Amino acid sequence: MYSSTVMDHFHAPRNVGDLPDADGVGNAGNPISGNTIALHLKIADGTVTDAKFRTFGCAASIAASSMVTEWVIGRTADEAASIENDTIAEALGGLPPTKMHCSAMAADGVRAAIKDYRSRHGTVRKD
Amino acid sequence: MYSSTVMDHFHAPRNVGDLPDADGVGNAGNPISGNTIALHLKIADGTVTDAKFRTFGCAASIAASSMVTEWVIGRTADEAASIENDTIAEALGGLPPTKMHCSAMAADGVRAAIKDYRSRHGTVRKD
Amino acid sequence: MDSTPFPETALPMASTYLDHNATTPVRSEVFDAMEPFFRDRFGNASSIHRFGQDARAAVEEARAQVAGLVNARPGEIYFTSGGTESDNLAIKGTACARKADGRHIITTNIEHSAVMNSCAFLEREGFEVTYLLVDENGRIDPGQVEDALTDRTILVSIMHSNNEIGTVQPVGEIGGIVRARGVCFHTDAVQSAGKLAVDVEAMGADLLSLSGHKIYGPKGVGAIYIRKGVEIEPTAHGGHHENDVRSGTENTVGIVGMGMAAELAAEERESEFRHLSEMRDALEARIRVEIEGVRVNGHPQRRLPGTLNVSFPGAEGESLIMSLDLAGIAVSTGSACTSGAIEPSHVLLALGRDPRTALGSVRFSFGRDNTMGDVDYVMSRLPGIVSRLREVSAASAGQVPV
Amino acid sequence: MDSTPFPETALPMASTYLDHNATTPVRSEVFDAMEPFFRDRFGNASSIHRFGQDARAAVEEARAQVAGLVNARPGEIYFTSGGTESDNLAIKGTACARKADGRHIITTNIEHSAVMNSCAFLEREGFEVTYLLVDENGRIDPGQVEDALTDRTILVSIMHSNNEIGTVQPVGEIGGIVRARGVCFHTDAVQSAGKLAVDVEAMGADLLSLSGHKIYGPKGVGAIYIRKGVEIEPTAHGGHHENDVRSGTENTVGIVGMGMAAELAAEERESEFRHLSEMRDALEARIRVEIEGVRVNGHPQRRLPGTLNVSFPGAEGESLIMSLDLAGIAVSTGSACTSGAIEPSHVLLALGRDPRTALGSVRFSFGRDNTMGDVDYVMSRLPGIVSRLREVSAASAGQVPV
Ligand SMILES: Cc1ncc(COP(=O)(O)O)c(C=O)c1O
Ligand SMILES: Cc1ncc(COP(=O)(O)O)c(C=O)c1O
Repeated sequence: MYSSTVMDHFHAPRNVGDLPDADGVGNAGNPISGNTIALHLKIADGTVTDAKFRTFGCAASIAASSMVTEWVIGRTADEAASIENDTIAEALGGLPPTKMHCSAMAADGVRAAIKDYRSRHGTVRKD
Repeated sequence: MYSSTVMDHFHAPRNVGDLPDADGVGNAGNPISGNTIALHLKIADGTVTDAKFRTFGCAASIAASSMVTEWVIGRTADEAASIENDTIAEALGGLPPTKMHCSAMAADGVRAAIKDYRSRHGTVRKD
Repeated sequence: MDSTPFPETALPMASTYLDHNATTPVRSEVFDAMEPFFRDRFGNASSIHRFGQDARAAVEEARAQVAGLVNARPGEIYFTSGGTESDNLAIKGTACARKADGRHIITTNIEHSAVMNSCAFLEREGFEVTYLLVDENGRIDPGQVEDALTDRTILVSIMHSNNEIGTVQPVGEIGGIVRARGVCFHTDAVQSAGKLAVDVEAMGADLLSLSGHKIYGPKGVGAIYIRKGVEIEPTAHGGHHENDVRSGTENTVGIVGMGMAAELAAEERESEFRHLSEMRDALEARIRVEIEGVRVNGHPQRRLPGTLNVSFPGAEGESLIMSLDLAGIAVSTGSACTSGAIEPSHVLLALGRDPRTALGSVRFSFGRDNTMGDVDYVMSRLPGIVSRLREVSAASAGQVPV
Repeated sequence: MDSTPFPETALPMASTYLDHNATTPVRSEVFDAMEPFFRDRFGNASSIHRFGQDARAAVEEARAQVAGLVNARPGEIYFTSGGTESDNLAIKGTACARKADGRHIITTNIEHSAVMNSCAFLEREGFEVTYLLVDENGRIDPGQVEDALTDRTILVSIMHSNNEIGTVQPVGEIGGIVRARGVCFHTDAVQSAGKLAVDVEAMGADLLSLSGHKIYGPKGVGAIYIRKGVEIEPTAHGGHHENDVRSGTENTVGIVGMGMAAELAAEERESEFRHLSEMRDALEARIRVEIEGVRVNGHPQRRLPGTLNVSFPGAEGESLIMSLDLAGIAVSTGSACTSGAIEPSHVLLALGRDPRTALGSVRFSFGRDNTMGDVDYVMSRLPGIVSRLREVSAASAGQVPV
């Protein structure tokens, strides 16, 4: 069902937690009846320097959350904001069709965190 | 499916054939699309002295025909005429429900042969 | 006189089984493939833990094997409980899904009872069914189909090969005509698999039925091919199994067995065709020479390789079968008869046989374990049995009792 | 990073299987009973020769065995392809046969998807369905049924015991009320067989569903009890098998296996009840003590002996199952999930659980091969897994992300 990369990130997720002094926080998912992610980013000079997540969800959601923290660290805010939905799925070695929404949720978390960062720092763009 | 008595009478039917000088001939069954019996009886002093049959039909029909010839020999015409439909089935050690019509056909053959005998000998009764 | 049931349930020592169109034994490769799934690999294919994932992988492998047999994609194969369910699903599933488009169905007068009685059910529910009449060899002319199609026709169901007489229909031509009109085409290929090429593309089939136990796989499992994009209403609703086409916990053992049987059937089809044809042709030739007044039913050439249906006027079918059975030879009257009541076969009547001739018919159907020795053995017993029964009925002397 | 599929199809060395409500392995007595029917005794039960008669005798013996399990007469038992088909046949077969009398059906909001989706299908076809609401333990009050019955009601379908939470319904009382009104009463006893007394007379059932693979028999076979005199329209039309209730060549192997499984289930029911209860109660007690904030779902007493459904708020179900699976423990979220999509269980929502709590629930279901050692093993891993997943979601710290 899942690739070994998914299983690895699920079993030993990277960057679980919160960043109390986060520069951007992104919440995504369905808090009533589905998976949710809270993604915390530290951003310095327009580049993501740290990321942590908390996710309630299935194995794919946790793995995608873990993977997205690894992916985002070191990228510029612009790069991060333009993340594609399937970037994470590909990095995970693929996801079953019914689980693609999990990688989408992780990507949504990144976009929301960058938006939050920009709004706090007065750099919101029209998008 | 069949009792061993049925199988015995089917495999080695008694009294197959015709009686060219029969005193009564009974035909029964469905000549268009089903089983048929032609039963020939010799009757002396009101008692059946010989019986032969020809039957086109399934194993149960052949066994019932064979059995009915054994049953009828030695009986009076009156006894024969009052044969019950399930007499033969019982003598055969039972028949499957879907095969009860085979013993009924053999009994019909007996009744028809007695009727034929009586009509030839002017002893037809109201029945 | 006692009434001990006879025959005993023990099988006779030596048996010549010539009833492969009724069912086949599970071949050992198939049994070996199935065995682990009873106890060790017993998971529910819908469970997420590894017992489930293991079963899922096996089911998907079997799907690919069955797809290979009929030149389909794995995603177009759905497992069912057998040929009967596949036929029901194809016909009633299409009727239910497309009833808004029209309520007219076309089929033939020699279909298997699963198709025939599904159509009869739909007639009771207000559908109109056209039963095309076959010719004296059991064939449909594609022109008949063309003529019968109307604007309200939603489905044409015509079997690839007939279980009783073996006649093979020109389904490729028929499929072309039907699909050109945007109508759904179903063919029952239950008897063809493993004996003839079955290719959903060449046949132009939208729906195609298969059964496990006719190809040395297990009973209780079958498959239906549903062309991508063709919609049918499920007949079994439930847990959305089989891509929501057929619910019910997957019969992993049966599915794995059917998969293996399908793979082997595809591999061995050509050699099997030769083997079966040779035995059938030899039996047919000897019966024609050694028994008087016989009539062979079905198309002389366009016929399943191992099937031989013969009428022996003057001898009745069940009596023939019982007599042959006592001699250790297993054959049937055509379709396995479940009611026990004797009725002339609707297929033989469709060929124009009179009812009594139809009643006196036997189907010999060869299989992979038969040999020419079986032909010899049958011919050592059959002529005597036929003449004994003709003697009992006196038909041989022209004295058929009336 | 590679994308080798994981987990591998090979099963782990040591496994603790606690998913018996999803499916059970075939027990060895059952396998031994089935084995001869694959190759030696392979006849078609509808054939008249002795291969057929031999198969017929075996099928009828199995029918008597299943009848014995539910206190029915053999002639009231019909074999199907599984519990799903039995449920479909009961519901759609009754609806079709009795639609002239009315088009109203009563069921509950916690039925198995086979019942639920058969009812949903009938709603699309113009029937009206009342879904009775269970209480917080999953029980129906017989008075609810009484109140819902109308002059147009033709069928009441209420499961005996629930597959997810194990709650047992008062079907005896319900059956009495329903049959007194001349309405047909169906109960799904798929999960009850072998664990609870199942008696069609005591239940007042007209129709009752069973499945082979839940009682250590094979998958792909089930049975339906149909009280003598109750008429239903078949869902599989064809060669008039099973007294014209369910056509399709009899799955002799499966039927023989189901028969043997039924006989053993009846024999061992009481000791099995004790064995399963003991393990379930021990696990329940330890979970309540050793893991914080759990909630047990289902009726505390009126519940299947081996079933334990627990919500672990803050941990998500699939993650729990995957983590347990990596530890060699096989459990499920309730109903085996076929779509792969995550949706809160309709049964847990029916009890009033909020969707997130429902999503964080696990069903442990014990079987005959489990031991107290399995309870210990689960408790050596489960607390750590729950707290790790709560840590990932932060719910344990009250920081559920929104
Ligand atoms: C042509 C044909 N279609 C359908 C079936 C039904 O298949 P099954 O026996 O698997 O129900 C059969 C065999 O009985 C058959 O010969
Ligand atoms: C209560 C209940 N009914 C019906 C079914 C369906 O039975 P089967 O899996 O044999 O189709 C199941 C099991 O899946 C069940 O638990």
